[in-house]
Amino acid sequence: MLPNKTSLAPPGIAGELPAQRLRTARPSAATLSVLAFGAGLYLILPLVLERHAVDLLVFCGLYAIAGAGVGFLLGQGGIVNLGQAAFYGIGGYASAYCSARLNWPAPAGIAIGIVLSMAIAALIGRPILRLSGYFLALATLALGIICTNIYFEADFITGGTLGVPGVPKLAIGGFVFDTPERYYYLVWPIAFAIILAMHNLMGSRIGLALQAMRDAPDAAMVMAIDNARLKLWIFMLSSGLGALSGSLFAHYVGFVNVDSFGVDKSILFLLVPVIGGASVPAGAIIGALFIGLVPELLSALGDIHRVLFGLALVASVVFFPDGLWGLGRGLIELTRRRSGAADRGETMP
Amino acid sequence: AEPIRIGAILSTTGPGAGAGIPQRNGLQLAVKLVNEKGGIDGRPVQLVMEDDGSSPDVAVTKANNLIFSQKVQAIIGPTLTASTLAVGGVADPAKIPVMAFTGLGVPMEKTRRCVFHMLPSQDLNARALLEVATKALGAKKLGVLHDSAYGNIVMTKIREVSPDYPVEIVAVEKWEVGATDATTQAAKVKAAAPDAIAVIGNSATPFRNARQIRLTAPLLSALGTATYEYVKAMGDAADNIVFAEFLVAEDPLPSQTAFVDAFRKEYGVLPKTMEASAWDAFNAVAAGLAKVGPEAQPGALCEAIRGPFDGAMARFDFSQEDMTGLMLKSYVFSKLDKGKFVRLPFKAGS
Amino acid sequence: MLFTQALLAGVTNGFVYALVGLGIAVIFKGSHVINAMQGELAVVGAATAVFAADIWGLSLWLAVVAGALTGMAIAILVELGPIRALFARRAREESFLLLTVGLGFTFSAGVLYLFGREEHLLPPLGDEVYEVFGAIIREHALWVIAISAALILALRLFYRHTHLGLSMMAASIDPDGAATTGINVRAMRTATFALGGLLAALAGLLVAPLIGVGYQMGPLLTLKGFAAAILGGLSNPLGALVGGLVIGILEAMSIVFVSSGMKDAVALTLLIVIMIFVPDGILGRAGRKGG
Amino acid sequence: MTLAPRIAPDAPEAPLLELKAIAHRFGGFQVLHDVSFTAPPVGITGLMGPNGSGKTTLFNIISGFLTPTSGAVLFDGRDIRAESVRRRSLDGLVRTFQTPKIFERLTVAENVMVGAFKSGRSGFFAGLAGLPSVRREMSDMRAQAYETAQRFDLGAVFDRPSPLLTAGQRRLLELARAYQGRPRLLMLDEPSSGLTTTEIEVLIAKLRLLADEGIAILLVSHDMELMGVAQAIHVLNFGRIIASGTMAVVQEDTAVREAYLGV
Amino acid sequence: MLSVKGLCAGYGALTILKGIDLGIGKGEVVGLVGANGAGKTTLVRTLAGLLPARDGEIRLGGKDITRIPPHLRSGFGLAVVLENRNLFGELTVRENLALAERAGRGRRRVFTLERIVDLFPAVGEKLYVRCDLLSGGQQQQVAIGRALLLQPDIMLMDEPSTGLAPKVVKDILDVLGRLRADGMSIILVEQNIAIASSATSRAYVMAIGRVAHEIGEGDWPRFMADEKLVSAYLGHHQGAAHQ
Ligand SMILES: Nc1ncnc2c1ncn2[C@@H]1O[C@H](COP(=O)(O)OP(=O)(O)OP(=O)(O)O)[C@@H](O)[C@H]1O
Ligand SMILES: Nc1ncnc2c1ncn2[C@@H]1O[C@H](COP(=O)(O)OP(=O)(O)OP(=O)(O)O)[C@@H](O)[C@H]1O
Ligand SMILES: [Mg+2]
Ligand SMILES: [Mg+2]
Repeated sequence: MLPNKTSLAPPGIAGELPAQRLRTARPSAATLSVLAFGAGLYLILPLVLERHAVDLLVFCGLYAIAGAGVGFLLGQGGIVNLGQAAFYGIGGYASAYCSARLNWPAPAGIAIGIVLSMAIAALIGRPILRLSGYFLALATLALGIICTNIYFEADFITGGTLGVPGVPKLAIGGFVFDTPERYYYLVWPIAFAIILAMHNLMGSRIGLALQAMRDAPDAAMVMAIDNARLKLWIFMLSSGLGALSGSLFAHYVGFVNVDSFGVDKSILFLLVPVIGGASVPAGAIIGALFIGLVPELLSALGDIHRVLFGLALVASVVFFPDGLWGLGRGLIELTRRRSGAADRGETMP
Repeated sequence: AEPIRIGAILSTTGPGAGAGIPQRNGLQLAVKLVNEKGGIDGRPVQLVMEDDGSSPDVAVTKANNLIFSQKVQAIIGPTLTASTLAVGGVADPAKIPVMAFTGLGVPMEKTRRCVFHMLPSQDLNARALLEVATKALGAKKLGVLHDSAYGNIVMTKIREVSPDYPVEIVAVEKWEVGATDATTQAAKVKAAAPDAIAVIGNSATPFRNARQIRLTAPLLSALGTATYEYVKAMGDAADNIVFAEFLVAEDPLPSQTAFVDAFRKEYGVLPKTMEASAWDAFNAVAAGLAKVGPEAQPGALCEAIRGPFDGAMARFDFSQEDMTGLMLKSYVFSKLDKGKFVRLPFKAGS
Repeated sequence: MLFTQALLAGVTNGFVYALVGLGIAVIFKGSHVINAMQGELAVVGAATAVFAADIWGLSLWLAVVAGALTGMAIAILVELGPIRALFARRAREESFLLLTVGLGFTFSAGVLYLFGREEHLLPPLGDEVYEVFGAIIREHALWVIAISAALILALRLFYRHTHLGLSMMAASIDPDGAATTGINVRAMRTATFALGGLLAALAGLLVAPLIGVGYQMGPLLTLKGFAAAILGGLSNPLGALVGGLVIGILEAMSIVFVSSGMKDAVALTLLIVIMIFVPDGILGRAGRKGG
Repeated sequence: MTLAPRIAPDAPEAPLLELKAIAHRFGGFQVLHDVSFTAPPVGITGLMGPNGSGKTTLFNIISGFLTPTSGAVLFDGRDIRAESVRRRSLDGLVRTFQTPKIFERLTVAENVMVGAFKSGRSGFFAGLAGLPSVRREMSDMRAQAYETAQRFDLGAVFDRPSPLLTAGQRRLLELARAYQGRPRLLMLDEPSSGLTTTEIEVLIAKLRLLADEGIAILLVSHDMELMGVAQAIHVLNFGRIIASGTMAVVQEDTAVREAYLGV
Repeated sequence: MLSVKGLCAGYGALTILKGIDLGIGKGEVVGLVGANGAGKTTLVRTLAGLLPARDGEIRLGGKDITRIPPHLRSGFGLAVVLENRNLFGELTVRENLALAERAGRGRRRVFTLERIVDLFPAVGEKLYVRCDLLSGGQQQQVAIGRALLLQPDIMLMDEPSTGLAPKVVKDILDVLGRLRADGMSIILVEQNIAIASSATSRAYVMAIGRVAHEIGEGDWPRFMADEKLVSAYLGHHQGAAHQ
């Protein structure tokens, strides 16, 4: 008998399970205090900032919502989506049309936009999600351009180049979200809730399946994971978020036209998670802040600001490999190591 | 004294920059001259310049900044139609005058009493083109090549008003903004054998393409492409194009010479319509401010602007329904000859 | 006449897309990086040539050489700097994408800042205009077609039949395997970017007489080139040509047979349909399925 | 052994897997010609043959990655040719790969948990909502995964990122993950490559144990010692079965000796 | 031929090799055995230059190559067959081999394409096939052929028998025997001690990043007979010992 045979212990009498290290593991005290600080900061920001700054933050929130969808596709599904602006547009036009032309209450327009987007995503996703890698990226890009084209042409709904003016402010139960401050308190909680939901999903059986599918699709299939359906689901999720963001945009700005839904917006929505770090849903928040604020800060420097923005993008990718989120996590890790906090139960020596 | 703050939202980058940059030049010159003369009411003018990158949502953000953070008295711009609609939504309720470089003429502008237009409505632009096509060129069959933005709006109006003219629209083709080639569209228009072709949009490409496939019918164009830059980019295709515009600096109208001279002195080149309209926009605001004073109640400045104004580009009447008061007879028509604009004797609206 | 004219326009545009796509394919082949700044490099190349001629007064040929070398030099610098840093760190695909998108922004803004916002035309290689079945084609378009075809053929031979070409491919397919087979992986990647940058600049120089290049044109060229390269199978120069032609001709035909307003919608819908039927690209080849 | 076999190995049974005249062609290259054999619902069936003889191709056909040019694959008496890889997996057909396909961004624990994906219940929306039931399910899955990991000697590296595993551990991980998928027929493509002689002995013991649990195994290997666990062995050469029988029988077969063993 | 002194290497914060000393003479075939995770592959990669040496020295034919980049090491007569084969999947078998043949050009020509095809008939059949379409064993043969075409003086082979049919393994062992007679040195990483013992005259046994035991000339039978020793060095739980 070989000595190792002892390791063939029958199930049931195995050694003790190591401490939980799931993605949904309870946050540590340090994380909690950071969160509490962040929440406080979030709440008081509009009180100390100028209206213009709050306005920018509202846009950041909108980018975070649409970008989170793209980020989830990228980070969890390995799908590069270059067509998010199409769904952003569907949301925007649905809200604009329903509330400005038909005078329906805002939630109706928002719901129609989301449902329509997800339906279209389901329909189109079936064939195109069979593609992979850059082929899929090209298909989404094409989808985005096709939709822009349609927005130009379907001017009986979209108003074509002129767009749809006079989209009423969002009102819920008599409360009108008519200032940047009020909108700020509406948009960001939505963004946070979405990030939280994504985080939850990642910690579930479906989340594991997504990662598996991305890393080794063949092996995932052997484990009875339905790759096609998973991809479709997250594509629909992402599209729905694009539409939600577009609807909120329409009600905020009060005006929509094709210029807001072009390929450049799709690229922006892709940059949001990539800059922030696509492996974690919360990366979209950081990316959105970067995309929304940095150009504005740089524009004070005059004509050179676009060059600088490009360089800022380059610097962020060269110096912060996992996105800005990775930078933050690195810093936290560093302080933790310094303070000699207990290790996280990782078996890495 | 404390400066008076005037905001500007111009598209100095992106597809609208072809108009936005000349506007910036005209505007800066006007501000400079006013300040040299001691400002308004003894107070200097400070221009807060913003670029909307040709995007309406950015324009709204910038408008919010100008109105609520920078506390400007008026906004010059935006450059683009969609941005005007968007910015109007913020500025009009705040009763801050907006001097937009677009003409809308849509009925809803009636409700916006503070959004003024420095350029003619598209309805007027459409008529000006049809006038020159039918009366000066004698065209019976008109072809149109237009872009998907500005050109699209003008085209809608051409369709509406063309029954008033003895002309048949035989072909309408579109190119998308930023396209690198419109040869096939031009070929399709050529196949319809029009007597004249209106090319409407902000790009030199279709002009070149039309000439490259030997489209020999006269080409007409609107304000957007009547600049030296576009003409240069058209290359050797640029001759014999007829423009409906407002200023031919080589041969200005008497009311325009002062501006043309000042501009040439400052920049060493000749101005076109966009420069003139920005100059006028600022001067109209300055005139209003001189009337009511910089500390007036919100809305007073709008009231003060709302009246006739004799500009370098043309004579405006901001009290008109379309908030601009430009007329067909305000147009000046020009023709390109070896890269130079030559004013045509033709007058529209007579 | 109309059909022929549209076909000629489609083919000419197809070659323009193919030229940009060619560089994208070459860089992908030699580094597995999708170069989202290819269009901007083309613009930089052309703009440099225009300015070398206009402002520094170089003769046209010298200006063209300067433009080509600038494109190449920038690509080399990009490889030696950030790309190398990302490779050293084994960065993810999306990092490279972000990097090249960011560099694209930078170059386009740089061209705007340094050279202004005008569109620049270069003189054509020939001024003749030819008539083919009632349709017209410019001599320069024929030159573009001939030169691109020659380039593609040359690249094909280069990759399949020269040691350097094989080594460049090998270095990107398996860096460890290449290093142990005596191939200098980093040098090969630098060479790849040099070649890609040179092709980009050539594309810019060749199309500048046809379409006039301006600072804002990069993304559009990149998108069309990207589409051409992917449709053709991504790392195949001949594929980029086929892809470019398919797109150019689809566009032209949608204008003729549907409407110019729906051009993109029609052409790109067909593009998606084609991809669904050939999911690895028109000239792409699939690897082994399963185990 | 600690576990009694669920089914007596000598009970006469309809075959679990039956291949009928499978032929396959890649372009102009005929890999398989008329391959037929069966695997019983209990016990270990071996498949061996020279490199390139078509073993992995056959695995791909059985597991659903390839559709044979002709012939039928019967599982449990049912023709499964039209079924997806996933459907076959749900029916209990689970395989490993010749080059281990590990989920590189997951830890060992998570890799093993993915194996049990099919027995999970929670769906997409429950996941988004982060319901307590989802958390419970995950910790149950983790506990089960730990038991399995220990069985396959991966307990000590349970929470390691999988890219840090050595070649041998990757094999074991793939095996553990497949086991977690509750296979009825477990198809192993060269599970022993990368393992030391000692480890192979352990692997042999493990396979026996699995077989005793009632899992049918279809085994491909070039290791004669490992192959010894198979009750019946089929030898492929150039896409044809050239010999079948017990290890002793095929080892003495002249065709096999010449084509495969080289003695 | 090759001598290694105090070699240390690792990944990131992890040090795997903790001072390796070994030496191989000309025409020697030396085994390298050890349990999973002992660090054999890490050693091979460090010797090949794919992983930087953090400390210590590698001398080849008297020259210090510790800091020579990997692609130049073939010029010093070193060839490697890596654990994952590392073929150029999208290239044909012929192209894979041609690249190596070219790299080996400056050296004394022992192997030709014809000879490789002779050694591995399967390779000959598939010369114009893309490598990623080959079966696992066929790929392994191409990898060995590719290394041989570098015309090395010393070969590092990381588990070359993986996935190969017994007949092919025998053929390879035969070849190795002949190569050794030609004066080539070989380091053979091999998990299967039956193969290791028949192919090599002596061996190093690695454990936890060190050379833990040496099997001297003629010591193989004694080592294999000692079950305790075998299971101690080649048994299971070694992988976890790095913690
Ligand atoms: N997709 C494919 N296209 C073309 N030929 C293929 C393809 N897949 C496999 N082959 C060929 O089919 C033959 C059988 O391959 P297979 O992988 O089934 O062999 P195997 O018996 O598993 O060999 P090994 O023991 O070496 O793993 C090989 O010659 C291989 O080159
Ligand atoms: N890229 C890597 N990053 C971090 N650690 C690694 C990496 N690769 C290997 N290791 C660790 O280094 C140690 C030695 O691994 P190595 O691959 O050298 O072992 P080996 O002896 O070749 O094992 P096997 O027989 O399984 O091939 C292991 O503990 C492994 O976890
Ligand atoms: Mg196989
Ligand atoms: Mg190893």
